[in-house]
Amino acid sequence: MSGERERRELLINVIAGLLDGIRHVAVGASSPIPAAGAMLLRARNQRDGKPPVRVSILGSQEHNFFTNGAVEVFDCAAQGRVDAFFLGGGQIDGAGNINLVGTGPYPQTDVRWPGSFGSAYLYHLVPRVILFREEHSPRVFVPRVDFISAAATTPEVKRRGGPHALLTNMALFDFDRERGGFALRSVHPGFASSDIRAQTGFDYIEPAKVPTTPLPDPETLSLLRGRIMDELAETYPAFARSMLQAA
Amino acid sequence: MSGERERRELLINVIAGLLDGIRHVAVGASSPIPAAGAMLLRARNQRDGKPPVRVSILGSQEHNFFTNGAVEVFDCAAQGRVDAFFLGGGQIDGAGNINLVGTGPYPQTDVRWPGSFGSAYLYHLVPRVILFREEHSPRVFVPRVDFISAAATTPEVKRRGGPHALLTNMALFDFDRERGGFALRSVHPGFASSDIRAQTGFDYIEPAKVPTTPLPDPETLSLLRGRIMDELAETYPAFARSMLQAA
Amino acid sequence: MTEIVSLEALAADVRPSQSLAIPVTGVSMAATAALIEAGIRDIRLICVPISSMQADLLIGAGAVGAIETSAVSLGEAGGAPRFNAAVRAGSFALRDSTCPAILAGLLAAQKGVPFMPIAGIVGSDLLKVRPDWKVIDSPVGEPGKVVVVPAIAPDIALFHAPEADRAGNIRIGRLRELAAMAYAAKQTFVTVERIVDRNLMETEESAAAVLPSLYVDKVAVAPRGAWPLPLPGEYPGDDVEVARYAAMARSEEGFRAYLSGFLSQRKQVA
Amino acid sequence: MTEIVSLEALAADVRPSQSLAIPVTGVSMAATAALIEAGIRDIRLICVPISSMQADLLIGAGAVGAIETSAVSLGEAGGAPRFNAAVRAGSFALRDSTCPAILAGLLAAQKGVPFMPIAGIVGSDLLKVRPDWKVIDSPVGEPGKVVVVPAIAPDIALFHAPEADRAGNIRIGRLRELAAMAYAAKQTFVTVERIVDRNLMETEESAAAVLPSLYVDKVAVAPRGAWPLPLPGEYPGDDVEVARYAAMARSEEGFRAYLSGFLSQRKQVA
Repeated sequence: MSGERERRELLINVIAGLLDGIRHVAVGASSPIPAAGAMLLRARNQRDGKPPVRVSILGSQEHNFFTNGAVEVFDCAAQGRVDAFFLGGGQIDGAGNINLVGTGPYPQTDVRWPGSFGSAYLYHLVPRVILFREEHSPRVFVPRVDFISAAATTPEVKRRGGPHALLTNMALFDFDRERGGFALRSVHPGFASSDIRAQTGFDYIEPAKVPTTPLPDPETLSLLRGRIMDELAETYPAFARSMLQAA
Repeated sequence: MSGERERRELLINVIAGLLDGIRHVAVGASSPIPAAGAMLLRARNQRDGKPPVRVSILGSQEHNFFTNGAVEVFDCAAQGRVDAFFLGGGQIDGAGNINLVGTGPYPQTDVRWPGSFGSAYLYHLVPRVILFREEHSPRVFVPRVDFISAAATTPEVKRRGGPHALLTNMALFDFDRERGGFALRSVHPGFASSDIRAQTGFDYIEPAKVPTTPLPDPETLSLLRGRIMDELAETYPAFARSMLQAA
Repeated sequence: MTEIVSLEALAADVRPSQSLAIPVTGVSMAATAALIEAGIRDIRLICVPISSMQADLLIGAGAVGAIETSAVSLGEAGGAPRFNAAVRAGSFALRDSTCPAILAGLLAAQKGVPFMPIAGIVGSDLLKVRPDWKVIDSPVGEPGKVVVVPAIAPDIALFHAPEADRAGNIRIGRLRELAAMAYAAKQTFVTVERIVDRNLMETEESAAAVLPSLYVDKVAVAPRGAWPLPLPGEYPGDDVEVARYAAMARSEEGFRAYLSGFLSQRKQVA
Repeated sequence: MTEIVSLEALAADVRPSQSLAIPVTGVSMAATAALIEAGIRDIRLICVPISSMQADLLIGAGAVGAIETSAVSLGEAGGAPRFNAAVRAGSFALRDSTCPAILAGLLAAQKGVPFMPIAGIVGSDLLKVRPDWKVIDSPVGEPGKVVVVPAIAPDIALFHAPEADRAGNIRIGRLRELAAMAYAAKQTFVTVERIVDRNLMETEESAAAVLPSLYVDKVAVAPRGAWPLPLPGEYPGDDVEVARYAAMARSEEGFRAYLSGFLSQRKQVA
């Protein structure tokens, strides 16, 4: 990929595609790329006369549609009013389970991460959870997470939510909830499917010919570099500045 | 008793006495006499430098200390923050159970009353529930209610709430939670203990010599006819007018 | 997204056999009239947690197939005559409740759980007439019995509020039970005194009084839409009118006469 | 009734081994400094539902005996260095949770019930490390497993808000988790930017933004009391300061140096 700006623009464009068709997406407070993807979908839908998209940014005053405190996003998800959400993970395994707690034996983990946040709950309730983790390495993508903060599939209970896709700096995977595993959908420009295999610690399905992740088209780029950058600057000023510096 | 005003003043004075020592009393929307009793206690405590009393009048804007909607008074009682409350009943039985639903076989009751409101819950949770029913007749005070809206004693569960006293136009009873029954405390001026026995359909304990319910002292009367009447006029204008007309 | 529609269009989207949650304060009497005008039948009323003249009118007009409530009463004007008559006649399925149990059922729906535990209630005959309520052993802490009630997810929540903004945000003030109804309901229809141009979510203080448009499907303007019931911060209840209703509704004929006058009066306001 | 006291007096009434509920927005950094100054030890932190610099400072200062949280993180400034180090060292009892479970536990205490059911969670290892959480068969509706969590009733809820009035009513805006903490807690201590003469409960709209004094035990004035964290409607967070903390707190010595500077800075403001 040609540079940092282009790398980010590709991710934002992929995210907007993954969100296509949703009405309401919630985004974590420190997630500028997912937020930008959501804003891009909103702008596109508005341009094309498609149904409006609501983007809730947790912790933001400007993009906060909630008035019932910290519990509301969780209640809202339980009511089926949140269509998409993003989760990451210090570790993500081939079954789609994520670990936000740490590595090694619990509780005195060798490495400690912040904690599970709302993942154990939202993974069950939000239909389209997009796993977004930029670092693509065997350290992150492990055969089996050391601690399951949130489980991807639980046949013992009815659930509407779970992983929809996994997006990294190198590739895009789909998640098959029936099978409980990932399938490589496309590889970002500059990488080969063998790079993905080498950098992924879990097994996954791969098509005979792996497509390349499409780049944003010129119209999308002009939205991204104009309107979306302005919208981002309100909520993620540091990120917006760094996008411009990377340009 | 000499007249309607005096009758009401006696009841208000008794209620203030029953509430003595509490910090927070909640009063239903259409309960001017209980509200006046609570206001009297508040005024007395203020006069005597005793701890302040909070009077919440449900449905009133002026005396509404709640900001979390209809559920708050119930939550507040569950938290132990409501010390006293008033309940009535189309029927009240000797075990302290109350019926706010109707008489005869359920659901097509012969007489239908509004319904149980919050009684089934608050009776368990408010330490000092004062049963207040002006009509004193065998029709109201029955051996066994036709429908238990709220049960007075339930040894099978731990509870902090329950009946504290029963006040009518004719007498004042204490309730003994261990025994699960009433004891006559005093008879209002103008009635004999035999009148009470004749008008009460349930059995109760009676002291050898039944005291007369004390009349309000002159200081109390002056508070009642001054400050309390002004306070009542804000929330219960019709009642305050009728008190003045009865004077 | 919230649609701003006429009162008639709002009422037309309430269908027979749907469950309709209605509050005790912030009552849309305007929509009640429009529903009766439209000839609605067989609605399943959920009173949050009680109702007064609204339920009594709908019952008298023959619109109610089932009712879940903790009480129906005209308050200082006395019992609810059409409710009481209908109970005696067995005209509808009756689910007696207690106020916090209805609020707990809505809360369960708000949280996407099948039930909600609730304090108290043990010993009440409500447990006998509500086989859908259960008494369980607490699965945590000290051993003890706890009542659990099932989730209540109304098809439609219907209420009246002072203001909506253009985006469909509703100023409900501190009547947070109106928000609780909307969270739990599949759809929410709101009548308002007026629509304002400012953004009700603009400041932290103003936003605190708002039900967000996220939960609001349809808004219709209905000036004095709660009359003769009160609307906090806007107007007091018209107690004389409620007492007039109480007196007339004692008989079926009196009720019919009142209803016909009420419907024409509501039309004049609209 | 609410007492208006000094910041030191407020902090002095938090005792060792008490449980202290703290929010993620509306954080009383002023009271945090006062607690550390007073040499508090062995507090049991309940983060509602996560914490950032507040928990990390208290942990680094050796004040924390136990912590229940869904996360401790400095957000964009990275992981919480003193929390992470203390977890590895096993310095306190750790109860990992997930945000809605902490909120559900508080709600159970608010409602006086021993437990609260909660959606999701099944399959998470949190169920293994939280033996106080149970998976039960739903007692109502369709058969199915439901997680239940026990009530959380903190000894003290502590937060910072824009304003209190003379009666002790607190304007919290739409940060309703602050009210949820107060409902559940035995006592509530609040620091505020200022005390105002008007009655915050005066109108339906203003009252909607208020936690009533009924729930508030102590109020102390602490201008810029959330700094360097944000206070919605008042000031943004000081991200440079949080990043400075994040860098310094990587080592024990760096943390000590930061803490000493922080305590003197907070004293200058007060």
